[in-house]
Amino acid sequence: MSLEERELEVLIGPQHPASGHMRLVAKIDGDIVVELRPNIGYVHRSVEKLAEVKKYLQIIPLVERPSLADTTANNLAYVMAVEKLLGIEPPPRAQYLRTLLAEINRIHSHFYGMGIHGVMIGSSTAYMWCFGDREPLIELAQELTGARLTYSYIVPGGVRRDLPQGFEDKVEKVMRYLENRMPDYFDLYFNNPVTRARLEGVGVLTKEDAIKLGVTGPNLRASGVPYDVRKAEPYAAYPELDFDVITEEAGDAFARVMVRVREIQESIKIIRQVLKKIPDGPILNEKYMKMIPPNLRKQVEETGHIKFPGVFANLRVPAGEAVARVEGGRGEVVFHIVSDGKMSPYRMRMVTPSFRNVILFEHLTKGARVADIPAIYGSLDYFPPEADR
Amino acid sequence: MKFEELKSQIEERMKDLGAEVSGKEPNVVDVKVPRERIVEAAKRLKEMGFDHVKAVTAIDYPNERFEIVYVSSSYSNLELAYFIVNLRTDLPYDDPKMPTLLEVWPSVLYQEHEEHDLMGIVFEGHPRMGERLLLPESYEGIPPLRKEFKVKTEGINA
Amino acid sequence: MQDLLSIIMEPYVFVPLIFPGITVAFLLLLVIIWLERKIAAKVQLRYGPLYVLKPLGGAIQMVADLLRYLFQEPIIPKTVDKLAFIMTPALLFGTAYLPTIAIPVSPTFYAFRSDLSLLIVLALSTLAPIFTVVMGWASNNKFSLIGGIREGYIVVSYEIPMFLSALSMAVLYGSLDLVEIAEAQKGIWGIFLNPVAAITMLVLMYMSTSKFPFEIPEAESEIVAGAYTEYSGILYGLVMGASYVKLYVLSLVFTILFLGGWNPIPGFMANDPLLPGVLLFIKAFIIIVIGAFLRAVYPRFRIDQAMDLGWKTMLPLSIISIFISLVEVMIMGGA
Amino acid sequence: MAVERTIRHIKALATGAKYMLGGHRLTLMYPDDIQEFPDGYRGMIEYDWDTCIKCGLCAMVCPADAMKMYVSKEESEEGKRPVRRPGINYTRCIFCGFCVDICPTNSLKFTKVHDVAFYTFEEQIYPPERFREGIPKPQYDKEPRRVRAVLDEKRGIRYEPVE
Repeated sequence: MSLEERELEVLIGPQHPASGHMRLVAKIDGDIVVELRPNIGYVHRSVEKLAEVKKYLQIIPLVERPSLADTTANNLAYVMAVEKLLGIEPPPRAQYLRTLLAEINRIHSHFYGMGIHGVMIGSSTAYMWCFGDREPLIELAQELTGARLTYSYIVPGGVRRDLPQGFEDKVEKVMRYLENRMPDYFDLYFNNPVTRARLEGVGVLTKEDAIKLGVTGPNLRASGVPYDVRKAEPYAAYPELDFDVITEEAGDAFARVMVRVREIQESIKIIRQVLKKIPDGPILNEKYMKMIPPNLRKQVEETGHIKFPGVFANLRVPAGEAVARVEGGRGEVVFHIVSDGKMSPYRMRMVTPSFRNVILFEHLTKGARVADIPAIYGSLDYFPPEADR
Repeated sequence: MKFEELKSQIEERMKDLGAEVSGKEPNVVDVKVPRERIVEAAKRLKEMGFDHVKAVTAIDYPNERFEIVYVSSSYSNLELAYFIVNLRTDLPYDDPKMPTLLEVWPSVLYQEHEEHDLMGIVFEGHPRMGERLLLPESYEGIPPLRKEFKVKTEGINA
Repeated sequence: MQDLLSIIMEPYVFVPLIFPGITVAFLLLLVIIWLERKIAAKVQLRYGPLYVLKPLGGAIQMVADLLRYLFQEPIIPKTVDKLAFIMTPALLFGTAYLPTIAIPVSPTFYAFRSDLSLLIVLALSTLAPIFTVVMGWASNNKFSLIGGIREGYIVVSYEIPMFLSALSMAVLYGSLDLVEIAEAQKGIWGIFLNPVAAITMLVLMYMSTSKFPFEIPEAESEIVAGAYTEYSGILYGLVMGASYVKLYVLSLVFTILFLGGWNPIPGFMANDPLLPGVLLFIKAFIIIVIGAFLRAVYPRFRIDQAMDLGWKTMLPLSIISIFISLVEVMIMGGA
Repeated sequence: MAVERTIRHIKALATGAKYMLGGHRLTLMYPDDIQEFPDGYRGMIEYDWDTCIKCGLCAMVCPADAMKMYVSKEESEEGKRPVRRPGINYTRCIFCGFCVDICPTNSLKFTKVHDVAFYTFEEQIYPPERFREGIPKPQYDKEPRRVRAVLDEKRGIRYEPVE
């Protein structure tokens, strides 16, 4: 054995309690990270290739699968791209319902991210609380859509279900519950001096770097860039709703968490507005509504559950190109679809927020301590399957 | 800013690069340049405020060409953030090489790497050419996103 | 039978074997891990272990776990240093438990009495971390190595202030004999005379036993399980138990130094070891439960922050506590 | 700063203690309690043999190739074009419910059962003849209590027994 000094290469993952489905190759010098390279692709399922052999409607569940905690964003962005190609607009009520589900999903996606972050810095309580309080929201979404996470709720031209009876009351109860719980979250976790010590000043991303690296979502806004697709290119019912874009200036791990917390509060505000303003009317575009056989149309009106017109099985989309973007819980989801007029897209490009944020692993961990790796990882709300697609 | 205004601004700036500028209402501008000029075109777009790339899409037209699309937009200028500029270029099918835009837009690091990995496009000057990103290290054969790579489907009958 | 009982009741057998020795330590281990999980579960809005003996809330969950550890195959990787790898868990557990022999149970019931029993306990309790470091080295695994090194760093940052704050009580009472120290607290407990020393010692105790927020050498999300990464089966059971046993020993010391030991006891009971022993145990148990509760409140510190706390906050505080003791001794006219 | 930190430490500990002593629990006591799902839950699928018009839309729309058109042995006559009816493969089904929503005669219906647990791989494939017999009833050692999730302002979520 020699006594030469050298860097230690640590392979964190893919079998590691906090690596997720990826490997972080870290070169460390003592306790300092010299270089860290994320090695992704362990859960690559080639959504883009599969989309070329699946029909347009069949792609909806496919694009949801990669990001399980944030399915609505992918669902909505994909359907918006298809709608742009089809040249149809959903009716106003469907727009509001899309917004409602998107915001419910945003809250529980943020809880998911915060919970994972909590356990990464050692607070099992933050993890359990976040995952526990995510449950009422999932229960709401389940009542609206019929599934816990993979909603497949948004279809070209509208949504699949109308509001169930008494849904407004239930939503209001959950919103009040979350508001009541927030102070305890602050006392026990966010304002806990140990949490502060672990997160403040860790993994600082400057505004210039955030813009340069093209990161997205809360990670971008925590560095002081007020970019939010909901404001930049308003979609669904957002143009008619009043809400703020949450930003923080510090750009560190704590600022990223705080953006999520404040966005939850903002989402509560949006959900209340949606339920107050939601207009009456159909939930599927008239063009498709007319294609439903008359006896079923009556049933749709009675039950509020859409029956698909037969054309949905082999939906043909006019040739052309469309780019759609949506602000999901983790950030901006971009779909770029090239259609050649057939039943499947000619090329579908799906860019998820995690894939755009993966660059931050290299950038933020340089010079950090070994113990900061999970603290930074968690603060990015990074989800490996979403990045791999 | 109006759509037409932006389009004519881009046309103005890109004139000497031989760019074809077209657009789709209400907010998408397409700029097509030859591959030798793409770095210059990207630089000019960046000067205008299009500071990041949202997606790099490579489209395969078998035995004809590859089309690369850089979907860019702005973070620093919120007025421009509404617009999307697609910077496009064609590559010959048998020589899918182009200079990397990493110098102009560092945000394409992983996006270009992925298109290299899955579509077999070579981005000259990109530091990770030849490395795998999503595919296993040992993968050999046709890049899976190319049309030659066939995915079997089952049909509806059992 | 009678003879056997009387032999067992002899202090020099009873103390190491029954209380505070191995039997109670072992039972405590089973209870405290269960309780720790229950407390954390309650704070976290769930139930915790429940299905092993459901009427008692899963109270014998740890027996089931112990059986699992016993019958699980201890895997010894090819690349490890075999002798060191196999021996360290036993040595670690043994050294963690060793200091109990010097801890008195009542004014008259102890294995042996020494004027230096406080020093003996403290000195013996320092031995254990060495084996953690050895484990980190013997496992031949990068995460284990980092864990071992972390343990080494942590040790140097808690030992000195912890000893100083313990010794400040010796200064206050003018003795290094645990019996005398406890007896001196018939009136006011040490914690009221020198709260600074008490807080310092309490925090550093949790630090030395890797309780949250100082669970740094085995931080799961960072280095898997630190020095224990490669251990499995009963070997892992031993290393996991060791830190609880160490906490138990230090809690007994803390009780004797600051919480009046077996005081207050009625005079006529003073010679019977039963009540003093129970009192001592209950107080120590509360200290352990607080340590278990911290897990539900805190995330973990980074190593540099914990060392910062040890050197920059706790060391000055422990020196201050010695001064407090000195001042009080001067005011009260010396012991 | 130090004072503020101390206050925050105390607040954190007090909040922890508050939940340790009081506080609610969010656990669903599975498998002693089993949750009844709300109406419209997308569970396993029921098939109505008589109303089915064998149009094949369900198989066409299925995103996971779970729903397929099987040759119906009892109806197909030799020499003629075989009659095909839908069957489902639960190893693949992702419970999106597209087949139910597209069925023009309401021959496919949702049930609230979601227990896709089988002993063998083959058992999970439901050709039309088996498909019509309905879904298997989940079996329990001890009949579990049926509970329903009730959203609550104070406790978030409560599980109340249903009769």
